[in-house]
Amino acid sequence: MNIHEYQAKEIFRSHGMPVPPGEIATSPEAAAALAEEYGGRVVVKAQVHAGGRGKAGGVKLAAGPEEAAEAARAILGMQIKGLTVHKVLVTPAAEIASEAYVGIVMDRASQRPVFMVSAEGGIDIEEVARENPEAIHRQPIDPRYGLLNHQASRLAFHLYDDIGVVRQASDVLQRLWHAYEDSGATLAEVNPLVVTPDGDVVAIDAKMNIDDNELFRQPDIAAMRDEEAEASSERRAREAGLSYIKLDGNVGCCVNGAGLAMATMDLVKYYGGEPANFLDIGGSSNPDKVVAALSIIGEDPHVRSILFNIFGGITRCDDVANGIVEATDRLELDLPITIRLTGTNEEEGVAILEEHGFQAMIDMDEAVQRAVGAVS
Amino acid sequence: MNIHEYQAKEIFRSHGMPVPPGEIATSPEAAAALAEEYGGRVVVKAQVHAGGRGKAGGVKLAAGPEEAAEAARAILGMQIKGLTVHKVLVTPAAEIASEAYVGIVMDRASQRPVFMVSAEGGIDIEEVARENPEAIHRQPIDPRYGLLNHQASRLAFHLYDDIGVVRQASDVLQRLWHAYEDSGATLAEVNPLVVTPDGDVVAIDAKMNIDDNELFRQPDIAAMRDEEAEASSERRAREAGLSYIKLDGNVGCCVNGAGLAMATMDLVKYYGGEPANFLDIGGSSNPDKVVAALSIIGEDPHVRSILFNIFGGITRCDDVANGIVEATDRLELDLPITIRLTGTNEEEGVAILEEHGFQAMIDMDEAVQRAVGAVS
Amino acid sequence: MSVFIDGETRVAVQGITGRDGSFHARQMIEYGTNVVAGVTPGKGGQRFDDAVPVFDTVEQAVEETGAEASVIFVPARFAADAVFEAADSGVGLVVCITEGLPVRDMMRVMPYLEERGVRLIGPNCPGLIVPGQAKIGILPGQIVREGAVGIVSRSGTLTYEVIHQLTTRGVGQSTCVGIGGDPIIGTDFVDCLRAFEEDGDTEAVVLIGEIGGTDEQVAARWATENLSKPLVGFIAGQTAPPGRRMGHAGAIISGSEGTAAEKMRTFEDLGIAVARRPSEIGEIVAGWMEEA
Amino acid sequence: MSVFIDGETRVAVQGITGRDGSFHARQMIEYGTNVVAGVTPGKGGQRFDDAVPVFDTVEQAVEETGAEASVIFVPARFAADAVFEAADSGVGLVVCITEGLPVRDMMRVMPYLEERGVRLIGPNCPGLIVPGQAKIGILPGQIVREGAVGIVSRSGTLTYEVIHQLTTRGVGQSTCVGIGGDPIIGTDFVDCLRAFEEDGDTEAVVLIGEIGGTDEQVAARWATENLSKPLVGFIAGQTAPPGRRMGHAGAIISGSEGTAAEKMRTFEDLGIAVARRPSEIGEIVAGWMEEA
Repeated sequence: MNIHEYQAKEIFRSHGMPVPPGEIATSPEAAAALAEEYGGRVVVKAQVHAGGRGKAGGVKLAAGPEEAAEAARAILGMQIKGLTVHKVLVTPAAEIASEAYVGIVMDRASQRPVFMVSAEGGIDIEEVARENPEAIHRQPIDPRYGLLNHQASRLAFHLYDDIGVVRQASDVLQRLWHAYEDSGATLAEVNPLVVTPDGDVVAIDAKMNIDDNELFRQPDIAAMRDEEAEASSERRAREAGLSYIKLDGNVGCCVNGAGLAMATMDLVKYYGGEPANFLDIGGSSNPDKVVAALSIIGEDPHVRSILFNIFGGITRCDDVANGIVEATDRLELDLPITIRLTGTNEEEGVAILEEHGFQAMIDMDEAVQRAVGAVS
Repeated sequence: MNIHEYQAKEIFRSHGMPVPPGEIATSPEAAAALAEEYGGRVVVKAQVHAGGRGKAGGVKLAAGPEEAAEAARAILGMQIKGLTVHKVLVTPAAEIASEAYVGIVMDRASQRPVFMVSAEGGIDIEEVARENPEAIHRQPIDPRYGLLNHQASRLAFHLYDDIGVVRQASDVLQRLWHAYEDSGATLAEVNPLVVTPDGDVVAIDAKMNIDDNELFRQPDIAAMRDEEAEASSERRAREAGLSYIKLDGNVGCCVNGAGLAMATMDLVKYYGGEPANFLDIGGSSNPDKVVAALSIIGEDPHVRSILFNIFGGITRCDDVANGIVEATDRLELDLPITIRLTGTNEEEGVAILEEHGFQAMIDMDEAVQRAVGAVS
Repeated sequence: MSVFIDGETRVAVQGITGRDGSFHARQMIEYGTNVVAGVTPGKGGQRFDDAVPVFDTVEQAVEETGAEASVIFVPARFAADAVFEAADSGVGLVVCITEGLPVRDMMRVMPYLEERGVRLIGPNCPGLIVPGQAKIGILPGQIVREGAVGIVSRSGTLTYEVIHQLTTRGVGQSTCVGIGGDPIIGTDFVDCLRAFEEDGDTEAVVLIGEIGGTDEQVAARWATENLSKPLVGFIAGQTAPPGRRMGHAGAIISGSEGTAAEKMRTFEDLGIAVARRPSEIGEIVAGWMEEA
Repeated sequence: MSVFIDGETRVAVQGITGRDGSFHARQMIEYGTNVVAGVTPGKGGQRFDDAVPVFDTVEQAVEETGAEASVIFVPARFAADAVFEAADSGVGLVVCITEGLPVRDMMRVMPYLEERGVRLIGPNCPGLIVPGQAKIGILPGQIVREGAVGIVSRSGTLTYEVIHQLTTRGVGQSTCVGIGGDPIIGTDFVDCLRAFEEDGDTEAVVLIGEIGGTDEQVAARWATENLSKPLVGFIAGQTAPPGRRMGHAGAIISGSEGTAAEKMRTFEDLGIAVARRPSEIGEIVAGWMEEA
């Protein structure tokens, strides 16, 4: 789960990290009031689940309340990588002597968290990784030990020379580690970590991703989910226990199993179509899920054709067939539906569908071709 | 460091363990008042750093306030293994359906903590270990992982059959683990862990030893030290940074290094004497330490002869000689002093001593024999 | 011969009295798997379906029945502890079907298993099946057929689809292993390729990958140097957008890493066959088997 | 030959600018130890006594000077981290002189070292000395003499006493190792006996134990089966009362376990010589050396 910068900063603060003050505004007036309150220069930053905010014009420096209102006006409602900005963070502008990058990612290959720090901060770290990989120092963390003090110190010595700054930075890295670990994060980063002209270390940006599978034990973080930032169809799917991602095509896909769902999308594309979505109804044969799935797909105005691809293993084909019959009864859909159904209780499933005027297919390639062809 | 039962119970309580109420009394009246407050039967328990309290008569059941006062009167001031009881714990008597033993010890051989549980609780566990070792189930703990849930559950299944009781006991074991781990304990035990007739699991006794080396990071526990329970000479030695243990003999020993101090005591015994103490002045040559050491030994009324055994390595013999001169100047001791001094700056040390009328010896055996012979 | 298990392997089912556990325990037994014990704390002493003894702990199950492998059907929040328990009990193979395990739990589990030399398959996987002999997990027994193709896959139903394609063409399987769709898993592609290389019953191998991570590339490189048997790969998620988790926790393209295109290119660059459609896997493998 | 170190061993001193660290670094250098680096965070770039380069981290020290061993003189609360740091830096031997390390820290340190194959001597120990070649730690160089007796001991000054007894009798030492007086230590008696057994320069071995634990008994049993060289033991603390910590954190008799009498009896039962007095060690060993 993505959380916003201001939410990550709340978590950082609760772990004692040096984070400047800042509050959320949803209107230019509110932004101006915050700028007034802080005095001096402020930064107005789009809160949106997309990278590259700065380049997209989503981060603006303002000399005072008036400019802050102006900046908020420009940013609120802006689209960044397809996502609408609903909130801005208003925060005092920091004096900057140097900028560094510090981050922790869950590394799949080594199966452990890895710290990364670079004295080249404030810029796109993936670019640094590509063009100047030596500038990034990595420290794998043994999850049974956490970040050891000497490791924090070693990372800090890679960034700074002054022992006072090194000590502060080591402390920040330790706190960042605890924020990462205690939150069940898969990513936590500060870019840039700033040293002020007075020699103070401050985290002026914050980014965290949380492992979805952790949310059951992180109710405070689960409550940070920004439903406004989700497509409403994705929110409904999540609430119905479906795994759904909206795409831009016109062939709606309803599949059991994530791998088969991806392969189905790929096959739609292979046969000249464009998938409208990823949708995994999971292993359950619960007709309510089929109803929810069909209703979500049906409400996408771009969808011109709907494809079911069900491979009955644990899922029984007759159950899914009943679900489809029930769902199409309840919903009034005026779209062509192609159904591919095979595996456990295939014959019973096909019989149920045929009884209700549906034609069921056995072969995946043929079904996909027909669904693509059904787009008029 | 030893802490009392009531202190261990405070720690247990702070970790959410089910511990019955209880308060300390230092007079029969106070004990009666507590019994009045709790109502019903109470147990009056000597708080003293010695095992075998029960056998020594230090634990008494009382039907009400009057009997509680009587019990406190009998116990307060009692000597148990040479230690005077200054405090009793008054606690409501529990209804007991079954008694078990659960404990965690730091196991030197495996270099990890080991859980031990036995369904034979309420009795001397060392006796069980000797006579019926199979009745004790052991679970080594990987300190990097702590007590895993299935380990707690497995231990609980060794004690109980009822799944409700097993779940409670697993939870108690987890909390005991955290109490042990967070306190820097080397031992934590509950003997007995009781199941009441209603099926509740309750820790009606508590014992903890804390690693002395942990105390710097455990100020709350360090503050639990019962100075009243220490011999006053040992308290003074501790405050002076000396390692001192009072014994029953009459040859006072002042040695640098713990191993050499023990070997010196042994040699006193070997040559027919009885050591009055263990005393390690450490590696320092600080004359203040020598003064403190000599004063503590000198105040022991049993001491008839004082033996210095100094092997100069880091410690310089001349420094120690100066300390002895200074100490005997400051203190007026009317006891024979035998000094063995060898190693770094031996000649200078011997010269200083001889200047001040002391005779210094080189050979350890000879010095010990002379010190033993000096006991008149 | 077969990979990791065979018809003799003595299996304990953790969570045997739960909804999923009981259903799949029956399916496994019906398929011929040697299910010797079930484990549900508090139900020790009972018998599952009047036949399989149930124990309170895996340790007891191993002591009493000599179980060598365990399969886990307990809810996500208890699953990591179930793996720890299995690892402590003396079984050599743990198959964790449960999905939704926190990554943080898995990072602690993995070194624990390694220290004890215990193999984990999963989590979030369908398990494995040796056609005609045994299955541990949830792979549907009716779609497989005895034969000589080893299959290793990160997905569930997509694997069934591929097995089905092969079986329909008359091409049987030696062992099919679903290694799971999570970012941190026990047995990986390379472990399975190595096992297939050593398995006398396996003549060709199918690898079904998906977006996310670089395991497919690592496996392809390993295969180039170490696998003497023909290999075909398939990568799901060519149309997946970056940064979104496609169902499986591990199926996410991070930055430029983990795209299907990159994975397929690695296979092609190394001269390994890559199927464009699931059905093409069947075509390719059937071709090899006819030649042989 | 010698045990664990020799005159060539490149040594880094952690805490070289501290009071104890600087004093003993000078002593080591004076004795001939190859001290190549010091480490004090924040003092990187300086030179200790205008000679030894100081680094901010052990890692830098190892990279720049090729240090193979490190010796730790930092305060107790930082000492465990100093050991972790040394273990991560690539040195093969860590000697921790610091006393007062919490047992809890040591229990986490030990498996970390084991995974990396790093030898720890100590904590709370005087270190080791190879007479005429090198010393790491605080053993006084002036009392030793080159020779053929290996000494391993849990104590400090008692070891000096024994070395002195031998030297005075003209009996030199091959290597003397103080393994430390804590309940949890790295290198133990058996490790040292094994090293002495393999060391061509060692002809006889002295083991100096004390009350607490069962390491001496374990060592005696090991020696009976594996040590071909004559061994004499000495156990301090025959007059120690039970339940009291005699200075060393590890010197405590728990219940009936760890008494000097029990340890001495084990030696006797196994036919190993036990000295009653420190000076008897010298007598026994001198007797052996004359025979040889």
